[in-house]
Amino acid sequence: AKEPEATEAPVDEAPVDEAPVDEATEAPVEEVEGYQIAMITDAGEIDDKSFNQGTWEGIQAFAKDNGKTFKYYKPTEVSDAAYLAAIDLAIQGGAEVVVTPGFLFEPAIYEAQDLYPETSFIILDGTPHTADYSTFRIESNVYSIFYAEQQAGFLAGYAAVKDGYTKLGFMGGMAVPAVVRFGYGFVQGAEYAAVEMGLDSVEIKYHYTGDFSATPKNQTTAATWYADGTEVIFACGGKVGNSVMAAADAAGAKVIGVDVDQSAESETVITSAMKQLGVSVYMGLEGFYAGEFKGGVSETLDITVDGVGLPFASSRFNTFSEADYNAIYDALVADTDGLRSSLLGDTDVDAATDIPTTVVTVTIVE
Amino acid sequence: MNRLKKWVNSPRFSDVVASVGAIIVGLIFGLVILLITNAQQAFPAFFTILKGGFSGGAKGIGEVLYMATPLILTGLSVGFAFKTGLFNIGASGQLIVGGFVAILVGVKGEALGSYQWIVAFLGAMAAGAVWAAVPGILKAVFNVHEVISSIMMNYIGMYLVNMLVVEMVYDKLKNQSLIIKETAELPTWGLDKITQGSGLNAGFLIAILFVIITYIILNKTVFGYELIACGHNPEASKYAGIKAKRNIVLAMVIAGALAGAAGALMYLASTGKHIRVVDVLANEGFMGIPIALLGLSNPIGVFFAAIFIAYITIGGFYMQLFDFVPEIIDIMIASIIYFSAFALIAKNLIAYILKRQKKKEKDKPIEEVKEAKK
Amino acid sequence: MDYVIEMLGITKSFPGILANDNISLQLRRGEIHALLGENGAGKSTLMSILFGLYKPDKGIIKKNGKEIQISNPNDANDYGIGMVHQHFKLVHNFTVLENIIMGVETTRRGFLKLDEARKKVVDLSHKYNLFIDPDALISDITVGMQQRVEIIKMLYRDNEILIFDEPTAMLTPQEIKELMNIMRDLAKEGKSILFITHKLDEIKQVADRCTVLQKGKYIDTLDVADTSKEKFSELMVGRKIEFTVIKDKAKTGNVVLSVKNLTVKSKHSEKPVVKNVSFNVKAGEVVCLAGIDGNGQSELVYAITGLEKVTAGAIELNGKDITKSSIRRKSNSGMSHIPEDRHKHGLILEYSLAKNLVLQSYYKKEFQTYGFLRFKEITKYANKLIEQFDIRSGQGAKTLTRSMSGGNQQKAIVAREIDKDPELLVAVQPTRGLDVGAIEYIHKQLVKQRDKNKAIFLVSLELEEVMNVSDRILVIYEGEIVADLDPKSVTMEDLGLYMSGAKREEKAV
Amino acid sequence: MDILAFLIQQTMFFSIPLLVVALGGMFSERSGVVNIALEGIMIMGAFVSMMAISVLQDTMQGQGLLLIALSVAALAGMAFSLLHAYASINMKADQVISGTALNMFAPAFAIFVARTVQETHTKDINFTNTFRIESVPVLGKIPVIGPWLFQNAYITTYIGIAILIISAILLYKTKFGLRLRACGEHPQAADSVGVNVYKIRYAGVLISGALAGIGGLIFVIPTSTNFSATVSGYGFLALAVLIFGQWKPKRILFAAFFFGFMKTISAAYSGIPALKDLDISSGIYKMIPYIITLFVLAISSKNSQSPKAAGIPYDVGKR
Ligand SMILES: Nc1ncnc2c1ncn2[C@@H]1O[C@H](COP(=O)(O)OP(=O)(O)OP(=O)(O)O)[C@@H](O)[C@H]1O
Ligand SMILES: Nc1ncnc2c1ncn2[C@@H]1O[C@H](COP(=O)(O)OP(=O)(O)OP(=O)(O)O)[C@@H](O)[C@H]1O
Ligand SMILES: [Mg+2]
Ligand SMILES: [Mg+2]
Repeated sequence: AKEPEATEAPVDEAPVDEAPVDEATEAPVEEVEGYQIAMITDAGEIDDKSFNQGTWEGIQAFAKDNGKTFKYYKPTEVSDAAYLAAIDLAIQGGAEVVVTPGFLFEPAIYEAQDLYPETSFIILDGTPHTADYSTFRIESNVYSIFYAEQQAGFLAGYAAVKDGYTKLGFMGGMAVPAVVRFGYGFVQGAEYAAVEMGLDSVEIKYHYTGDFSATPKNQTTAATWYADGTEVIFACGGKVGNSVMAAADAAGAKVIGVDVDQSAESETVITSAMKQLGVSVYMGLEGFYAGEFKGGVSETLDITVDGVGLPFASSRFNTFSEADYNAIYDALVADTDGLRSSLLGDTDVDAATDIPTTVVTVTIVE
Repeated sequence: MNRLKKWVNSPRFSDVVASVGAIIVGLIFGLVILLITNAQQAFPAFFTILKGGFSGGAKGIGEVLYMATPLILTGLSVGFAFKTGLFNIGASGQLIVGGFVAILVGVKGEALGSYQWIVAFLGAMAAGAVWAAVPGILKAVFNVHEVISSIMMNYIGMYLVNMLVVEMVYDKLKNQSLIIKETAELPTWGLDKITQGSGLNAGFLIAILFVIITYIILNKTVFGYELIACGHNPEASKYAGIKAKRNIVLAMVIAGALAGAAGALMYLASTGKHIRVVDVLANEGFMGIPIALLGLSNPIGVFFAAIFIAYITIGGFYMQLFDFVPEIIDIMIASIIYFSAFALIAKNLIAYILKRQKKKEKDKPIEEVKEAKK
Repeated sequence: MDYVIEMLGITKSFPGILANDNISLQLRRGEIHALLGENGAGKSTLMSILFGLYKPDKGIIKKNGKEIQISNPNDANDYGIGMVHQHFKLVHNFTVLENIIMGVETTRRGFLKLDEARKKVVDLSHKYNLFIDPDALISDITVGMQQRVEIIKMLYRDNEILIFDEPTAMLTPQEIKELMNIMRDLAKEGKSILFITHKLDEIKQVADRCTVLQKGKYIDTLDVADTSKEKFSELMVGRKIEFTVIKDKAKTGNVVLSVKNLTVKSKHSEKPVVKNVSFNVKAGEVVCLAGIDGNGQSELVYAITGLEKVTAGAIELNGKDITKSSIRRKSNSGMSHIPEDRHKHGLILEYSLAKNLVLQSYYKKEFQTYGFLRFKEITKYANKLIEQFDIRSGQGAKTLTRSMSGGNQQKAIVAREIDKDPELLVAVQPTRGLDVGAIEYIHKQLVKQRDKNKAIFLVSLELEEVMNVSDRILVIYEGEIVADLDPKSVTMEDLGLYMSGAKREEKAV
Repeated sequence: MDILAFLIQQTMFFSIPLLVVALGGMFSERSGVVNIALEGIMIMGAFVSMMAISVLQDTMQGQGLLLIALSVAALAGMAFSLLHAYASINMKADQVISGTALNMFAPAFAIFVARTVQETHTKDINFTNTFRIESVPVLGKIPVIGPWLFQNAYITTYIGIAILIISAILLYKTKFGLRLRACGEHPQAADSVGVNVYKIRYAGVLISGALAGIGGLIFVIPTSTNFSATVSGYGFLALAVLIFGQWKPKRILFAAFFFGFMKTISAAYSGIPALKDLDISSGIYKMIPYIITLFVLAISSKNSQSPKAAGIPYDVGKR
């Protein structure tokens, strides 16, 4: 890839606030043409409590710290062509680097990398390939980032069981790879803790809601589980979490959040299985502007680079201590007994019930 | 000259003027919002919207027409039903089942060779027709209000399609339908080249064809005469020997086929659009309602309304180069629709003005057109 | 002179037509003042202005000599003006009582106080001999009863000026008689009445004075006692009218319509409303079905024409069984039908007059090729009928039917059905709401059809029409045919007895 | 907790908003104005009242705040429905167009304003749910009925029932109700006896605005922890309930509960022993409420009658 200009105008204006909308106007406009950092939203919007939001927060933070102008663009529809058009518009708008959250962008980036060799792309949770998956190719102007969600899920499952919960639930939005990895990790973490504690049984209800939104239906599903004895539900699907939290609140039960730290949203959230979307976008942009863009690389950020984890400080555990957390964290990092490397990912088994367990029983709710 | 004069005095003229008036008022309302949120950039942004697809040159125009294609068809679907006294709020469900069948054939029907897209397209129309036939039959035979049964069919269609996609044509990694085979893609007939790589394809021409066909059916044929008669007065139609029940079903079937065709044209375009397995109703179907209304349910009107909505939507897309929330364009479209609801009053106003002029000419006493109470 | 109401120089125009052109009308206290004019002459418009439904373009209204403004029916009510509209303004799924009290409800702490109202209504109904059931739904009662409800509604408001817009068009002779009595009583009490009717007999019977309108213009106001029927009709139409239909003796041919043991069930209940009815109509005769409204006439006609299902029995047309044939099939085998309810069945009000004139024939070769309508032919044909039947409207063939006056809407239907030259014409109340000129014309047409050796089955509530036009009279009572009479040998009184069920022929066919 | 009590409690969350909004629609349609804008009005009501909650919740909580929010929702709904009333009554506009426009306008507006005025610049409005009543004093202790109706409840449930009763009385026992129904059936008749059709129709639409606004708020509170410019199509479902309920309060109640119960079952089957073990995929369960509704409609609609004049602009000159 072409080296981005290393010199950029120093920022000395008043600190830019975090407005997603107005921010760019308040950035020092006279120095740059258009918006240097662009984000294209996928099917969701920038406040989807998930991908788009995490990405957007990373961009904002970086731009604020480095005096960059930035903007997000909304495609006219969800299609490869529309994504490409949005990328084109972003580049017209002065984008030096375009960040695209999510696997839906894979075919679009595959084409964009050749169409716009002067522009750099950061794609999260995806890597460029043709729509029919026949060709995977990543050019030097594309940096692709994956996350080891199974590790985050593992930590969440482990912490929950260690904290004394034995009836767990997993409510994923849809069975896309990232969500599946979270879920599988969750099961394995619970199993690991259960074995460690010598428990007789741990139950996990396992379900995909089919959407990423807060609906009465999702609330009722969660409430039903809670009424049935489930103590904590890992709500793994953007705003599905809000429905689960509402149900938990009514039932006096608990929730585990996902992607970002959701502790502020409800007292019922005991912890969140985080992937550091914002941090990785920040680092990617930092690399880009420092002339160290990881073009041509597709990497998976895992626990060893702080790519995933639980927000311990804001967690609400009963007995699970920071020491416990650090211990399991370190074990994962160190890959003690192959703990990290043997974790099953989305392609390793067909269903959560196929994960070999001795204590945990997974019940798939269709 | 004479013809022009005649046209100016015809009701159709005031229809057009009324719709255009609504559009202007809606746009002005949008401008006001732009001015409130960011006065500095309001005017350049507004002009970008006005420039619509032209901001993107030939490609932009292509994008407008591409985007308008399914809108034309869903607009026709709703408008056609309106003309026959039915409110087809079920275009969303019909569109998605149509889209699904198109994709199914598009993915699995390789054996069909170069006929694949045609079969996919016809299959989609059939599926949409079947989906709409249910509310049609329920209305004709059981007197079930078509609005409620169409709403039910929307949800059933959505859930069913989501299930079937997962079972039959599922891209697990992206939680959406698989890509269709190249032979299933709509031919572009060079339209994409002319428009410098836009998504435009034969679908647009097919949409135009349907505009013409529905126009002829409604206005020139015996069948249209019967359909509209049933729409206005089912009892009198029965008296005239028209099979009202059969017509209700047929009208719905045609409306459904049009919506199904919209689904096919959406998912058979080579733009990489997929059915996403999410429990959300397809919004493209609902867009048919405002378009039908803006176009006064007249096929030609629907055509222009769809182009217009696509035009300013694309304009809104380009407007993102300025500092505005993209939702502004939704607000503007909504206000245009709202003001188009005032079309009737505008029409009367126009008629009144025209009368006044004639009155001056002939100096004959003719008074106000409508009695307004108090 | 003491005038309660004066309308002076009233002018009102609608698109394409001057409905009222400088009309003046003065109503004396305690008089019955008739308003006479052809269809579309502007009577309803004038009354609607008095009642506050339309605003006049020019002109003033005075009450007791003082100028008043009436801009809505509420104002009219306040000035003591009440109106019985030609098309009843009754809410169908309300009870009689609810309809009567609406607008002047009495309440207690916000809740309706129905008991008091009911008492007042019952008292009124006794006082004026207007029988009604306060708790019946409007949709369940006969037209006659609805008429009574409208009248009580007006009386309930203690109005002193009463407008009746063609109140007798839908009533049976007995009911008309009652109504005339009621009007006289009301006038005696000092109420002033404006009375629109096309029936000169009625004017002669009750009215004191009569104002004649012609094509929106005021012609004259006359004392009824001094003016003959002929004079009135001449003033109104501008020519002489023949009141009796001149016709030869019928030369009957083959049986065209044969109804055998027909039974029809009602939509509302399981009880049959037409019971085991049998009769024939032959070519070259006018057979009239007489009866009081609500005795099964509608259902009988619906069954014959196919609008309703036959429960039992058979119907033959020219010897062919058509019991189960579709409406279209019946129409094509030579049946025409002038329906009872012109707005419900007869017309598509949103269609142009031309399109309505081909409602029964648009699919025929003349008007379509390969499924495409031939608009030129349709317009040409429409213009022919408009001319022939004198259908008046603002914009000719392309007039929106909704905007036409009721009488002219009726003419359009009659024109369409007669011009089909049917073997059998089923005509229900074909002259309802028409002026004498139009009635004369239509009666002539019916006779002409008969003389062309066609069969005519006429259903009418108007005894005069029944006696005048028919060659044979069938009387229907409670779903059964109770008499088969010869109009020449039966008196009006006798006919009335048969219709009310007081008399019955031993072996009615 | 016993499963039946649980199901009933959950059913309330679905049914009460449907009930309230459908009753709103009833007032509008029985006055003669078709109100397809219920969805949009719900969003508007929920949006404004949620804004109010998010502003006020630092200073007050609990039922007091909820009551204030409900009033705000009602006012917002009324204000928004004025647009519909003006278009369809004064301007004699096509009521479906105007309704559709409002449905498009409301979410766009809510997102736009939320992003513009909220400090967080997100479209989501978060709230803390301090409104739930664990157990109503005394009543909650009644055996059987207690857990069904008076535990884990919201006052909105009782308000919803109260609205139903008041609506039924208003519609059938008062002068206003009589006139309202007349305007929806035969406005010319109403006009001819001096009823101001315009005023009555305004009242009908405004009541529907108030109730739909309230319905929007009631819908969001028990089922989420934030509001993000959507009511998930419940406005349209309410329309379906209204038609299903034949524009009559009692039948609307039945329809709302029928629909709510079906939705509950389809979401809660995994906790119902009898249903859990049937190997039926969730897609089928999701479809079931809609399919059953179709069947019920097919059986019950033979004599369906909508208000005759609904959807037709009132024009004095027209018969
Ligand atoms: N609101 C209106 N718009 C247009 N034209 C109208 C309107 N009202 C009345 N007219 C026209 O005015 C004329 C007079 O109508 P009006 O109803 O007063 O006649 P009428 O004397 O009552 O006739 P009929 O005996 O048929 O009842 C008719 O030609 C009618 O078409
Ligand atoms: N919207 C309208 N446009 C045009 N003409 C109308 C309209 N509404 C009513 N008219 C005409 O206005 C006149 C007055 O209407 P009204 O309700 O008093 O009926 P009418 O004339 O007494 O009854 P009938 O139709 O039986 O003659 C009628 O001639 C009718 O055709
Ligand atoms: Mg009249
Ligand atoms: Mg008349």
